[in-house]
Amino acid sequence: MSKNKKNIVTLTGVGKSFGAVKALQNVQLEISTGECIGLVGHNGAGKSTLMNILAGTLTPTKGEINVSQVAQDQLYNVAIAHQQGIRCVFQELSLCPNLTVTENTRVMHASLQGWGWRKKAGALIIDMLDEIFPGHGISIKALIDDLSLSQRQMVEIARAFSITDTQLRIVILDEPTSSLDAVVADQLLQHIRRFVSRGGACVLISHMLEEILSSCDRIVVMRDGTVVAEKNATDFNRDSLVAAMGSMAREYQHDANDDAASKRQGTALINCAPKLQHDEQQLRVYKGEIVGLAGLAGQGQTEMLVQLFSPQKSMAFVAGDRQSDGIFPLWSIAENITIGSMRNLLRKFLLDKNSAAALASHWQQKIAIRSPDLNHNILSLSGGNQQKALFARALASNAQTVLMDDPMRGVDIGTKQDVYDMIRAEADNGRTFLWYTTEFDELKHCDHVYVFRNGEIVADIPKTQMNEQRILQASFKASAA
Amino acid sequence: DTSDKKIALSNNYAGNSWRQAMLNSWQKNGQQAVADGVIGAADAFTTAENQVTEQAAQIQNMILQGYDAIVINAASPDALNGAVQQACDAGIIVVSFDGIVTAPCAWRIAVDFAAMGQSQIDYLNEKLPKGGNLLEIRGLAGVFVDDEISAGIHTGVKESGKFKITGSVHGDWAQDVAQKAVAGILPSLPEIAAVVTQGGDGYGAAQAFKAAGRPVPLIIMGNRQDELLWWKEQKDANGYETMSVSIAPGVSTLAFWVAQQILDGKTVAKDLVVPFLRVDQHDLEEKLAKTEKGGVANVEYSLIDAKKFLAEM
Amino acid sequence: MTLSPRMFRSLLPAMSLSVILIAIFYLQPRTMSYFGLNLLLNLALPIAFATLAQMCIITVNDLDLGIGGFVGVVACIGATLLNDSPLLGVLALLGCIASYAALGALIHLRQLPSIVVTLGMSFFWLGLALMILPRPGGSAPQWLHAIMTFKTPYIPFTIIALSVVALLVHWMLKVSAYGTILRGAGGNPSSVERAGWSLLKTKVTMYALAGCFGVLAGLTLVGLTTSGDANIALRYTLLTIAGVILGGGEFVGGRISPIGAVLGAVTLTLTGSFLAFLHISPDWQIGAQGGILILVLALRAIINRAETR
Amino acid sequence: MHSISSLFHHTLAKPWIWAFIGAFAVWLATIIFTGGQGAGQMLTAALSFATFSVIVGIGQMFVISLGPGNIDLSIPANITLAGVVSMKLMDSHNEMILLGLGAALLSGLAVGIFNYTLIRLLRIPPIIATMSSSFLILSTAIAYGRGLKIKPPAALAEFTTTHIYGVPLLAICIVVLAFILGVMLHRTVFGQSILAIGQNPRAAKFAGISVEYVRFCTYLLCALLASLCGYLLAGFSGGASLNMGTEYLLASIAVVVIGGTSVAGGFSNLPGIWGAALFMFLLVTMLNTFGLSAGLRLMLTGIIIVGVIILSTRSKQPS
Ligand SMILES: Nc1ncnc2c1ncn2[C@@H]1O[C@H](COP(=O)(O)OP(=O)(O)OP(=O)(O)O)[C@@H](O)[C@H]1O
Ligand SMILES: Nc1ncnc2c1ncn2[C@@H]1O[C@H](COP(=O)(O)OP(=O)(O)OP(=O)(O)O)[C@@H](O)[C@H]1O
Ligand SMILES: [Mg+2]
Ligand SMILES: [Mg+2]
Repeated sequence: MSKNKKNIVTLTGVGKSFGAVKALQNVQLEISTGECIGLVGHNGAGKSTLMNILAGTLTPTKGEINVSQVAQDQLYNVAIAHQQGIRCVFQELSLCPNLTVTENTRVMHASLQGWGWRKKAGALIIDMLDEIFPGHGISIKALIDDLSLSQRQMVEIARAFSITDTQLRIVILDEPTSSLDAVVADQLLQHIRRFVSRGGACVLISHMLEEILSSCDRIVVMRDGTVVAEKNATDFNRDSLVAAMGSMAREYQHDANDDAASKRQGTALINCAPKLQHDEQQLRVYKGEIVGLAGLAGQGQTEMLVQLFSPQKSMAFVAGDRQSDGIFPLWSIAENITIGSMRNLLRKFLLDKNSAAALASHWQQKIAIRSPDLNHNILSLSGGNQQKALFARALASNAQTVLMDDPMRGVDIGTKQDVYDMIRAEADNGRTFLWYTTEFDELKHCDHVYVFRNGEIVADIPKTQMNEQRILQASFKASAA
Repeated sequence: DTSDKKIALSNNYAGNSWRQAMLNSWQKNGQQAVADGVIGAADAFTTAENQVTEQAAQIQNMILQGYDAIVINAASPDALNGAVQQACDAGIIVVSFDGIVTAPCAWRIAVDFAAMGQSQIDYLNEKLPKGGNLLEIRGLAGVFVDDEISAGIHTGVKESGKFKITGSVHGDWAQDVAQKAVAGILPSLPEIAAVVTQGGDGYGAAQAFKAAGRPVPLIIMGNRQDELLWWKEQKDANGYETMSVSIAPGVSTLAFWVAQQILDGKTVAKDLVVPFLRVDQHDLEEKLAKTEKGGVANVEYSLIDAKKFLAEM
Repeated sequence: MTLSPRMFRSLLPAMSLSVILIAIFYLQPRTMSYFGLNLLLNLALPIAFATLAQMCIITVNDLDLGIGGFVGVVACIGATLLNDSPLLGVLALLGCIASYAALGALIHLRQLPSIVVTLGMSFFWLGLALMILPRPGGSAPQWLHAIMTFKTPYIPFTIIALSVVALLVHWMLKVSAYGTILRGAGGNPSSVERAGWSLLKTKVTMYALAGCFGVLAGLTLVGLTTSGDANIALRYTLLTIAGVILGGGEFVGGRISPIGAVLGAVTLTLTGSFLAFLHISPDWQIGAQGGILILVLALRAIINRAETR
Repeated sequence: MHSISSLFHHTLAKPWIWAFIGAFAVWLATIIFTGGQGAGQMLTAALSFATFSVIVGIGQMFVISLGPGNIDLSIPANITLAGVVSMKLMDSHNEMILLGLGAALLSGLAVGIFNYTLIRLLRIPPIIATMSSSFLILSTAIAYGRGLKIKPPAALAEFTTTHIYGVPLLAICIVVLAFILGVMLHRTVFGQSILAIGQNPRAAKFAGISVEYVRFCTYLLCALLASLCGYLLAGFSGGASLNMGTEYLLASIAVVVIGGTSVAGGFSNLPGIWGAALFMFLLVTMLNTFGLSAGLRLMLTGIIIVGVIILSTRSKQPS
């Protein structure tokens, strides 16, 4: 590292457990002025947890945080982090939807008060928005409720970069580009470079490896709660980065007698267009197929699934946002699994407890849900295992079609492989799957892929013609053109 | 001549049989008076839940509507004085009855509730020379009628010296609440010689005694048809004796005529006392026959009755 | 500039108030005067204060089922202690506010459901009021009555007071810097906490504020009625909830409007008068109150639906 | 030894146990005060009156279980209307008993449909929708019944007041009804759907539950139970009066939450309602027996209720 860089933060031996789950183990991280660090790793690797610790919103179970060479004690919290100039844009949006853009700026800055605070806050945020995202079209008087997802993200980013009386030294960006389009994402990356060149420091978390490779000085790779590689960005290329991230890149084995094309015959099970579709393009799904919905995040895929979903037509739904769309938090694991199959468990008018228990334990074995007792509360499971329970709920029902809304969020690699295999097996038995995913690797498991952009289907790709290039091109039509 | 004068009734609660009977009497009498050309209008207004503020607003609206007289059954004796004063200031005659107001400018057709309570003890003194334990069923806590009647009962008990109030519950003037409260406290009470009530709770009390398998004591009734009927049945079967006392709902008609007389230019004393309506062993059958099924024993006043009443004061 | 549905909705409380006011003016032209407006509106002041108290609680996603009883307690203190020994009276009122703040702390720290706690407290308040004033009576301090019957030139005192209070609370919650945090704590508590604010403090502040408004409601009420009564304000509990919603507030998410709440409270007060001027049969006078509420809220629903389209 | 203490802790962890403990403690305090007199009779009385709170409490519990914001404030008016309608129709004739029951339930049905229409079609928050409708219902009862108190048929009065060895017949019937409804809650698709919606309505929708249909049925059920209560209560207390439902506004909510049902929805506790109803009755009885003034009685009621809530929420937390 060059001499003019000054160390701001050092994390040593940081560990964090949530009950039995060890989210972080013995992590070292140094952040200095004038550098942008890329943090990558599989889902659930512990990136967000680590950044939450740095931002002061989580207390580590082990390890030490040094800010400006001063060791912080257990009382290290958000307020201290703010004083030290450490800010964070969290993975889930954290703006108050009932407040305006200006008011949300105030929430971040305790010093914005007294007469005329509104004017100061408004000027602060609009200047920053104009600087980072020229042409953003956001009114500072608008309620967050009234903004689109990507506008909210822009506000939150601009808010994190805004400066009042306290210094700003480190900005942590946890998947900031997941809901931004390519142009805006590029504006952000340019701003990060400007910020860094002025002596600030950034930590950028992203699953879009190109961004990381192009914008970061140094890349830290995490796997299963530990740092597994740390090198200058120039020392990585895409392949070596993927390799460093580990088992992520296990190649999907094609069956020799793959009959994807042969399934596309007869009448389609589903024949439907997205609400915003301008042309004749239709989403067609045939029995026994696995159909992928691809594209960038939030381009209307979830809306498509919700539009299609109707339990009367023998459909089940696997939610990706399990906290808000999937889990029944007061119930046991068994109850969470069997709620989807209630009608099959009726003896006369009553639910049969024994068959329910049998059904639940059948699926526990089949899908390997790691729990000593299915009567334990669902929240006692790790996130990945909760997701498995949701899969079990859908598969245990006799629904012929399963809609999956980016269902692999927070699922670890091992599980993913299991689930991929199971989906394939079920499809071979005649079930139909609609699968929205943002990861290219998962699309390889699909028989047919529809790429979404701005709520429309922009490409219709059969398995044989599928490659990452094509999907990326379709996803980014605007920038590619 | 009052044929172009308008009178309004301000009522604050309509949720029990007494109030319904009171409104009914008013309605009947008022319509007749309007038809006869004695008065220009006799409108009734009622609010829901016995709330001072709503009744105050109601009175203020009546001022705005230009009534010449307002007849009030008030939710609170003092708390409406503000609104009543405003009405008086606007030159409106205010006559209160049953629930009276203390504003000096208003007329009061009062029932001596304390005397009503005391009369129960006087009766018991006669009937139960040996004295004994009493159970008291009160009305709604914090309402002045409840306080007055109870005070009368307690004074009576103190003066007599023969009785002891061993239990006192609030029945909220609602039959089922009274029944519930009595049933709860009854097991813990010694033998009860009599039950003193505030009206309308007698039947519920009798039920509770019956349900507990205890001998039914002397229960003072409250003039309701079901109470009188029960009393009659007991009387025929085993010579049960008691008395029944309450204020007649028809006192609203008296208030109406008093207001009319004042509008007509008669001088009327500010404080009038109306006797409560009492049913005794000897006139039970007669009063019961005159009472509507499910209603309350009633006395309504005609103009002539009212004039006679005023002359006697 | 076109009228967006959101703006339309924020104007709705004012519009429903105007509609009902115009209807009243039409039915009874005499109300269209200094004297008339004064009579029509002066009882709206205590209800408006109580509604603001309820609104403070709703801001932090709670609900207060005990506010009516609390206002009753204050009215009883106002008619007794405050008159007889002013110092003791003021101390008692401060105690009332402090106990509300403590309630907020208890609810936050033990994560208790506010509905249940305030329901239990409603019994407590009524009992306390009965202890202070077992039968209606007492009398309000002279100065309080004088304030409440003060005759301001041109515009009735009530209207001035209502406007000042609405604007003041609007400033406190919607304009001031800390008010923003308080509303934010209702909108997204974890985001406010992540920005370094104490949620305990916001909750206690809001409950204490509710206590203050409850005290003001009780005092203005007793100033108008001149004497106390334990049962005086029991109906306020439901009225205030309706007032907040009528004023454009929502049960969750920190979406509240102080001006709207005051307008809502006034609208509710006026519906009673409106019905009185309509000469409905006494049997249906009670039902008509429900009918009017439904009408006004249904209008909201239609506009909301237009907004989601 | 260890298993006994773990059983003990397990039982203590049940949120409804506090209502029964409270009821027992209050009962004990009362009979200690009276020197043991009337212990049994007090329980008999408690059972007869708790029955009515339980009927409406169960309905309210189903509604509250649907999740935050769901509550039925029209129960008192509904009770009154059903009582008035059925008593007037039966006009004290024994042979009309079933017809009267039908009429009561029909009025409940109408109320339920009306409430849900306001909630669903007009998007009025349930708390205000049911409050507004209660005014209309009460007016209907006034206009229809004119406040006259008509005696119930003798057979109905007999049925509602009969005891078998000190246990009210009606209480036995309602225990059976409560048991059936409990089975319905835990063992039928409908019951499980209510609990699922109460925990997470979005997830319930994605799990294939028809959320609005279940909500409709729940409000209907609550209204039907309230009207049943009105019918029985009028029979029990010698006729319907216009204020007969008033005290069930707070009572129905109180027995539900003291009984251990979560106001946040998704967790219902039926046995707890019995405990809470007995507790509420015995609490009033205890304070009456102590001869305290009305003010002190109400204050203690409030303090004890809040105390029970604090105790029961703490016992839930460690799990
Ligand atoms: N509050 C929590 N309680 C229990 N477990 C948690 C909690 N937060 C995170 N975890 C677990 O800790 C692990 C690390 O999670 P973290 O959110 O840091 O992953 P991540 O690397 O940010 O993943 P992603 O790329 O999906 O954002 C996961 O296994 C997750 O399930
Ligand atoms: N809920 C109430 N609020 C205020 N005053 C009441 C109430 N109920 C009765 N009163 C008053 O009590 C007095 C006597 O009424 P009484 O008790 O005889 O009838 P009631 O018992 O209330 O009627 P019922 O029991 O038939 O419904 C009257 O002055 C009446 O105005
Ligand atoms: Mg993350
Ligand atoms: Mg009565």
